[in-house]
Amino acid sequence: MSKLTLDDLRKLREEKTQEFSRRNNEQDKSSIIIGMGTCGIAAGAKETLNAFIEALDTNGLTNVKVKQTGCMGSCNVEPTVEVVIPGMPTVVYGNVDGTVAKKIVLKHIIGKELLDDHIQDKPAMDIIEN
Amino acid sequence: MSEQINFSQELNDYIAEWKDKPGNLIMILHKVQEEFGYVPRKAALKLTEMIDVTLAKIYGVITFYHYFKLEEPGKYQIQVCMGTACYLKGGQDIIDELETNFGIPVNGTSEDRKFSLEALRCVGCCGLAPVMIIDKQVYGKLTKEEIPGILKKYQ
Amino acid sequence: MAYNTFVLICGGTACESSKSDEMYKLLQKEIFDNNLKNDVQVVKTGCFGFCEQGPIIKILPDNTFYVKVTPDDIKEIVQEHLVKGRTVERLEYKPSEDKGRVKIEDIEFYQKQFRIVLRNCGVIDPENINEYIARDGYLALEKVIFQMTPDDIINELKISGLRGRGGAGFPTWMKWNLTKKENADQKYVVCNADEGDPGAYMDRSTLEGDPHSVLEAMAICGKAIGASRGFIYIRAEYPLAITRLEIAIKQAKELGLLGDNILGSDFSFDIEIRLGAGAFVCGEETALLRSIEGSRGMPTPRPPFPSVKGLWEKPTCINNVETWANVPVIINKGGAWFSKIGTENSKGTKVFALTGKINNSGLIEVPMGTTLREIIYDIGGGIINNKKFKAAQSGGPSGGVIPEQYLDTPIDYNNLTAIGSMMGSGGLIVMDEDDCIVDVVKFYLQFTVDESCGKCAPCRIGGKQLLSILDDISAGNATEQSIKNLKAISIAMNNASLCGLGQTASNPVMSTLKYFEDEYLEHINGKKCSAGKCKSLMTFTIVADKCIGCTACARKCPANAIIGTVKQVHVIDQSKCIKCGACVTACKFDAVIKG
Amino acid sequence: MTETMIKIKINETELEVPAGTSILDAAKQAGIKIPTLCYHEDLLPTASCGLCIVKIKGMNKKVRACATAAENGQEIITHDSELYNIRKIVLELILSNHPNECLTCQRNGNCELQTLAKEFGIREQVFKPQLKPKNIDKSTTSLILDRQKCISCGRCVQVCQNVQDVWALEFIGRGFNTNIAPAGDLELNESPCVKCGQCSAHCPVGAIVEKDEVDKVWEGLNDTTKHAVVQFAPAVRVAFGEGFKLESGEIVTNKIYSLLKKFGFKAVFDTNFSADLTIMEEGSEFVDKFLNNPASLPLITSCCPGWVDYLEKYYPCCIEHFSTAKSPQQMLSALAKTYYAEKNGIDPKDIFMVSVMPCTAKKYEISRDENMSASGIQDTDVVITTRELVRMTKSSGIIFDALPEGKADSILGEYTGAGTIFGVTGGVMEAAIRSAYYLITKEELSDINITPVRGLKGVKEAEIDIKGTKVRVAVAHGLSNVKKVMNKIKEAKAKGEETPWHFIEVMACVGGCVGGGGQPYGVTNTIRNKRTEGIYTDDKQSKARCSHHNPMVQKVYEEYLDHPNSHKAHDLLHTSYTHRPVYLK
Repeated sequence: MSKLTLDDLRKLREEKTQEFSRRNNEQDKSSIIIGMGTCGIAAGAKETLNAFIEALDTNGLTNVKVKQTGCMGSCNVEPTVEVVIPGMPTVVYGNVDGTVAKKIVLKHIIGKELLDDHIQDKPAMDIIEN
Repeated sequence: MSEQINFSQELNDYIAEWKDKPGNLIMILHKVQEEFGYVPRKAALKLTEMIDVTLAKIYGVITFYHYFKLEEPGKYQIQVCMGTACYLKGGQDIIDELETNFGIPVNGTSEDRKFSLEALRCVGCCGLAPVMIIDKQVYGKLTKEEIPGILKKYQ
Repeated sequence: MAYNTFVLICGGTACESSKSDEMYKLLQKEIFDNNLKNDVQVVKTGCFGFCEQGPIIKILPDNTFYVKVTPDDIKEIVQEHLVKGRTVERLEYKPSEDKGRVKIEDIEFYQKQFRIVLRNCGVIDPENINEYIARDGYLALEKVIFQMTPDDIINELKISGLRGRGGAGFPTWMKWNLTKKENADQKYVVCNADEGDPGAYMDRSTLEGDPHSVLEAMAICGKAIGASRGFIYIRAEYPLAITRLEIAIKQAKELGLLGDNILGSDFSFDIEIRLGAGAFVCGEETALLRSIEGSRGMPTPRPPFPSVKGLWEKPTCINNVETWANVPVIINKGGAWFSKIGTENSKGTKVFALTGKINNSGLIEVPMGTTLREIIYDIGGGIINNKKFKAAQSGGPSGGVIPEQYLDTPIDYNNLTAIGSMMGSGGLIVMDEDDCIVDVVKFYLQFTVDESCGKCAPCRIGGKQLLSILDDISAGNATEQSIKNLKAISIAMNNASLCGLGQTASNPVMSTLKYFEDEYLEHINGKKCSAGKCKSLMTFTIVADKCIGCTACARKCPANAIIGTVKQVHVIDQSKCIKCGACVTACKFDAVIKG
Repeated sequence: MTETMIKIKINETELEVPAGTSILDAAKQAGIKIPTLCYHEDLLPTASCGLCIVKIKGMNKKVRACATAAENGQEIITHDSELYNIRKIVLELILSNHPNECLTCQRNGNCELQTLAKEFGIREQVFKPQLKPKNIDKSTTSLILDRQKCISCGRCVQVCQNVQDVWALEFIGRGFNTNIAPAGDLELNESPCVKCGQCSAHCPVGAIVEKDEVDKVWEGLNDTTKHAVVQFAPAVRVAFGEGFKLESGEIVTNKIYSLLKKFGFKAVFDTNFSADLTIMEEGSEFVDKFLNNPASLPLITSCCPGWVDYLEKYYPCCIEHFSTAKSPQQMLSALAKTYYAEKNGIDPKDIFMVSVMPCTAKKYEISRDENMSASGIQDTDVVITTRELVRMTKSSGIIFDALPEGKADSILGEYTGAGTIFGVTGGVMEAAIRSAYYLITKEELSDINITPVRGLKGVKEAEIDIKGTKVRVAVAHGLSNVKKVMNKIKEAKAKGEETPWHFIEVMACVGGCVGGGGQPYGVTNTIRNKRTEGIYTDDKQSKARCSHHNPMVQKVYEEYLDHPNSHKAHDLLHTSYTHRPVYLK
């Protein structure tokens, strides 16, 4: 990649901000965001990630993106996973192991039904966005 | 100082890259330990020539920082977190169990050289306290009753 | 089948005890009765944390938040909200009578967590610089390079009131300004990422979740003080954070956001990573600098301060991760905006690692001035198993305990210091009635003794002596003179130790003696440990009435200390007992008592 | 350069000091002593003991007086009841970490910790003893390292690393278990240690001391089958008096002669004699090279055993430049067991040769290789340091002040001013120039005071004009300074260039032997200067001031050695060197 000038950076930011905001509009992007901090990984987030990818593959869900992010703060229920699916509320699930991951794919993504036992909600509102 | 110790190409390259940077010693020792699992005396002696530093300084540094080891560790390295959360939730019991019932001394190695045991400051998984790590695999919310089963996996 | 409405009801411990389970069943029944079972799903969630207002029901996607719901309200919620689509206004959360109902985003609880430092953690992909850029990343750097003078930058920080988040809370702008004022051919910017307090991991999470915020802030500092090189000193025990930082530095360099002539300007700034190697004392800034220089991390006297003579004797500005992470936001939103958050003397937010005997252990970010009660009970969900709160330890091994009477003190630098603790880096460990104060203090002293560099006599020997006296107390071998000695040594260490580690090592002792002297005296005079943690002070006895002579305890005893034959009452030989407690677990008749 | 002066107030006394003065020094100027255990004038402040804390008005934290520069307008409190209490507790803590072995400790009576405990009136052990395990290193012939007694002040480490650049000692380990030790659990004799003993001279307590061999001396004196002979070095005569409350630099040569006689030595010789002899040998060696083989220059002096050890370990490439002349101590012992023995019909085996040296490395020199046994048996039997001789005197019942002025025994007791200045840095060079000038030109130097090579500057250079020929010389003392000179030689050699100097004098210890590792405690530059002054006074007062004017040296050549660098002189007075590994393991 070449070095940015000020204008390049501004253009890039605009472009990426739009891309990013679409994530929150829940319209066309379905995604699974996995907390991959040390605690998440320690609690098995890598297996969770693999389980998601496998389950999405098995069910032919090609439009759901799997992403990683840092620690979401709810360390006592790691691994934590945020599931963004159009038409469904965005929720954070806790204690998501491989089995739960499969269940999320089947129930939440395909069945459009929340999973009782693992909802953590979003821990906090983000002041920066307001 | 009979025969010299061999460094891998990667390590030699790394040392060459860092040779003239001030404050390189700790970074280079990390790399040496990454290669050997500890810092062998012969490696330290070799470094004295490669980066023009005294052996006394190298040992002063190695023995100051608990991350560096002078002895070859066991085949599997067990780390038990002794951060406050883990301590409050029974980290010491885990260590006691490993020491008394499995003969793995803290900061030492079992007689069969299979396991080394270290108490760590804080692994940063306080939500999973108490935590034990064997070769990067984390066992959280551990009870001492689970230990025999876990160690069996490494036999 | 697809639901279109979701009713979330809190299943946390506190709400559960307020009949949320009963309400969950009622909700299902009502929904079934109203033929809504195909449209509405009822979900029992983890704790919302907002227990003060519980039980809570949240309805999605409408985002309606009902508080203090009782079983009697369920019918109305289903009828009004779910059937007719009208919110039940009387149940909506109102912060105060005159303000009326508020939107969910404005609910106080969510404002209790207030994310500046952790703004991107859990939101962006830390390994992708574009996501950081999408969230106003490097906007502040752009601003300082093209629109601000060094004085403007420092002034903005001054207005913000930001203080160092690493421990003592030194005003950040002053640190920058002192370094800026020095004349030197080379200056350095250093990030202290040697987070080492046991039970604290704020910085690790920040670096793992949002590494660019630190890089950007360091570059901003470089511009402000006239430095072109930065170092991040990070614990080798944080491999993931190191990897993420390496990726972030590489990506920023590729885009020219670090390196020579950033964004085509004449400002150049580069960052290198240096690894720690397991020495807590290297969190102390002079020791940290010696460690970057490749030496034993032994502190040196201050003055001269690093701002005058730091890394390789050059003026150096050091801040910790959390402090850095605040900087881009302050530049973007202005110091004035930042200074509105927090208290008179402590602005902004503080990230805490909330651990110990707490239901929702985790990482939280709250505005300065939040009370401990809010943190523990509202956000943390209270004490595990509803045990009684005993104390919270803040500031790690350099801090002190906060007893129950100060639960409502707004947490800020000055208040914590006033009650004998300190902000420290943000470890907040909750202790309950089962924790023994002497035992906990011993834990901290063991830590400081292990981590003392050994250079200065007050810390090296004083710490060892404190620990030995505490050992005596927990073994029942102490006298009231021991308390006098604890105090005398603490004063000497506090005044005569060379660095922060030694100067504060006795804080846990001093603060617990202040609030829990009775507990010490109980150990010393009563030879008793009520919490049952100090083994030497415990005795195990078998209650004759309850013992049926099953021999289970005798068979389990590893020391052969239990005498008795089948169907005879058993007795424990106290001289042989090693106080392991195996007999208590073995006895099915509660005949063995510990006391 | 004019010094900026600043105004400060210490305990209500106003004073002016140069900017940059530490609070400790400023207080001293105000007549106030702030206690400290780790600070030493020779070294950078380590700020480890914590005793010198003081208060500065307007500052929250107390600062260390040793490491903090006073600033203009400061109001400083050095003593009040709070500071007294804190210092006392810190002292009690240090005592709890130090064995209660004062009565059997070599430093009993001159231990800095003991003195402070006495001054603070500490009457009981308040805190439980917290001792490190006993761990004594007796591996070298010179020094004993008792780690349990170490208070971790760091003086020895600093002197070993920064002043001497030897790096035998380092802080090993961390926290309470920090030890002073060579790298990797080695003992001192397996380490780079050159036995210079500066660690022992700087240690405030009894953690590093010279190996005490006074008993061995008494044993030899009591052995009726032995003929006990003694010599003492130039630097001893200007420092020995300090053990008896005399001023540093006071010359007590004649009293030492009679003291040693009283002990029962059959012959009392003076190392100054063999210093003159050394000049004849080394000077001739230089003149020969200078005139006949200038390419083999520079010539480097070799009378300092710490330096010899250092060179063999670190500069094997320069062995060829090293003078083969032995040190004066070894020359005299070799002659005592050959020339003196033959002349008096004594079997060399029956001679018990003792030397009194300002140096701990001399204890090592006597058995370093077979060349030290030129007489067929070990030439020097026992070396004791100045400090040991002080103790020996005190235990003998002899009142030093009351001793009469004595005389050394002929022939090996006569010396010139050139011999005596061997005790200071630059002295060997000056003595050599005085004679080399004569040896080259057969004329006497008009002014024999070669002042450019005198003084405490780390590296001194001079150009001596010998009838139109320039001789470039360098003098270095303190091994870290020596290193600078040696590296230049090494560099020039590697490039095949001419080395910057023809003749180089090296002394391992700062100030030369007057500042030796075996000299009385408490050395500072002030004391080094006083002792040095004593040495030059002795030089000035001497009848003859050039080695080639020493009639007894000439006599020995006539009677026994033939001429300088003769075959016999080579057998007895010269040695060889070999490359030694820095670490034995």
